[in-house]
Amino acid sequence: MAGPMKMRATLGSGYTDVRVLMTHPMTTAQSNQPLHFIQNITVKQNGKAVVEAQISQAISRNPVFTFRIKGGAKGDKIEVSWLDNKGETSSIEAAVA
Amino acid sequence: MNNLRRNLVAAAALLLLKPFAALAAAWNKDAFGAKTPQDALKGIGAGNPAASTDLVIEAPQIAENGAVVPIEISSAIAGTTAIAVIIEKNPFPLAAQFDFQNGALPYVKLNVKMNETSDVRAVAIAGGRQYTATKEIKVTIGGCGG
Amino acid sequence: MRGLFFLLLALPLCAAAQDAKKEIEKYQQMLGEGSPAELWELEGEALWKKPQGPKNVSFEKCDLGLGAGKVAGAYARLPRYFKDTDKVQDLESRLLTCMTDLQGRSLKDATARLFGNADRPSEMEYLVSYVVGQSRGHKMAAPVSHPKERASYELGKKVFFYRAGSWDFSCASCHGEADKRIRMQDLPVLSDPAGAQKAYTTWPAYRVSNSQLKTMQWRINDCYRQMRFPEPEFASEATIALTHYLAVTAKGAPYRGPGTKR
Amino acid sequence: MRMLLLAGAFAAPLVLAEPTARDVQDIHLRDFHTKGIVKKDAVAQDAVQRICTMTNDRPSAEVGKQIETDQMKTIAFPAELMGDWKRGEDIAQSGRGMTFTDTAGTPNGGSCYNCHQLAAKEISYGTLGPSLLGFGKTRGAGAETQKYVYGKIFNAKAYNACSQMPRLGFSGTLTEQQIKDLVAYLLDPASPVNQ
Repeated sequence: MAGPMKMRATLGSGYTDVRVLMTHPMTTAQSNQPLHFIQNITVKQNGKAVVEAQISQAISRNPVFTFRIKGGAKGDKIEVSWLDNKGETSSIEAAVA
Repeated sequence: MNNLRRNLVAAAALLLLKPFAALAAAWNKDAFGAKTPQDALKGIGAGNPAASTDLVIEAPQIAENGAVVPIEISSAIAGTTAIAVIIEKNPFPLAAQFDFQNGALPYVKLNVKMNETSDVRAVAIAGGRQYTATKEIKVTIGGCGG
Repeated sequence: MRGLFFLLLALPLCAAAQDAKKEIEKYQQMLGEGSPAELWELEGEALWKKPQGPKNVSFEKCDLGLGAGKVAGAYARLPRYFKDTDKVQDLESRLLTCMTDLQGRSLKDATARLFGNADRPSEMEYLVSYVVGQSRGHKMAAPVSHPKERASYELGKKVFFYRAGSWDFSCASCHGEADKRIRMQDLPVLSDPAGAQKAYTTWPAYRVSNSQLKTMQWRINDCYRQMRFPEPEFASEATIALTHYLAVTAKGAPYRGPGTKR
Repeated sequence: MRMLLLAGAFAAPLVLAEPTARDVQDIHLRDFHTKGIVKKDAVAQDAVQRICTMTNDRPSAEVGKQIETDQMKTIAFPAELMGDWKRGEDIAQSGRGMTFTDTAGTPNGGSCYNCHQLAAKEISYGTLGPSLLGFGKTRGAGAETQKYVYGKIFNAKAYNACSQMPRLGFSGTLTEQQIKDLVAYLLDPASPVNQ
């Protein structure tokens, strides 16, 4: 079952650290369940795409990613969204703390 | 220009023009469907990458559970615009590819599934050239603890 | 001379074992850093605040020992004696009380689905995740001052060392001796404060083997399963006493959960 | 039946040690229930389990001896003790069986690697029991050693009254043939344990 996301965007030394958690089954072709996995992830900073990811069934269930963006400031708007092979999507938005 | 880059550029272009769902088109079906690491490399346009020590895979050498193997990849190669992760012995070796732009650092931390003990290969694209590094991760049989 | 020969032979083996231990620790550390456990806390918080049952009230008035609705630090002081039920209760048992007494639900409804799965976690698992997360950083301080608390602790100790089942195991069979492991898994000595602190403060935990957050009651249930015992009753006196014994033995250590496990 | 085996030893001074042992058992009998193939009765202690619990696994020399003598009587040694080490390896690796989620029909494992190091190539081994790496290489595969290994696996309490090792034959976990295969896994010079 695809469900809620959670994100924390914090300032590191010289970069913004974006940690994002996704609820998703990420089933594989080996399991007996229908194939269901996230294929695309987009990370945006203040509306501009910074990371574009394509992922496979080899990403663990309930995916967790950390990305880094150079510089950044408190209050920057970070948005992460995903799209899976069934066309389901989800997104989350947070300000850099 | 290689396929990985081309696909990612296409993805970025689509994003500007169409709703998010259109991104489905930007999923590299051939590369993700490849059944050997060689075909996966070819699929992302990195048929013969050069070994680089500036591409670093940070991961435990032993994983207690292949269902979740944490990996951190960072590239110190100037101008790195993409990183791909290939798990050589997985049935479909290509696990992910990340395109970095507009100030994103060539860094990612993720959890991958590993079918068995295998080399994990990172591929970086910088200035149209391909670089690679590998690390072996042993997947052990677990007991009942934890 | 012969001693030296053996030493030389033994060295690479020892080094390999040391390296393996170090790498497994690294695996566990990285696993914790990339843990989805927070997702369960988030969902649990929403459930905590959701009005439910015939009385249509949320858990926000649930008394976990520090007063109605006080969640911060409550888990670090459980199990404990509760006057209204005249019993020592652990978190799960107390949540059941809130479901029945506060929300007016039947016990049958409250206990219908205690252990969930990755596709559909249980209400109990979500609630537990939220509540324990609210004790992060709080020092473990399960009380043993009330006579019933003392009795519970003493019973728990007996339960810990009780050998039975087709394989003659007790908890101490695996958790009684220092520096032992099952397969690659290190086994904490749970009758020892250092071991209990390390283990107890990282449960409940997200288990990657199950892709799911697991409660302490589940941990105990699954230990007994692997000990080849019959199944313990959820939130029974024996399991609460055992939890109480472990919690008291772990006292003083800051709570670090929900943890992340293999 | 199991309870009767030690009736003699049970009447010894031990009964004084813990007056609440019966209460603790009663609480277990109340708080555990039958599930799947594991019956509730399994949570009641037999005499060995009770004596070991009451004495913190350190019975007096006399009582320990009595337990070992009684337990030795449970072992019927087959004429031929060496089975197939290849099958033995699978049994040593497998930790399946006897839990309340197992089904009756599937073959049980010995869970050997959970507690022992055996073959050098298997790095995922437990340390609750002693390392058995090269066991046959150092001890040989003579008749006495074969008998010891068979007996120890069948009923470890016949050799050490309060051993933490399960009585794998006595409890019905492993069959006679499976134990023979494990004897071969430990002793056969061709087994990876001895490579």
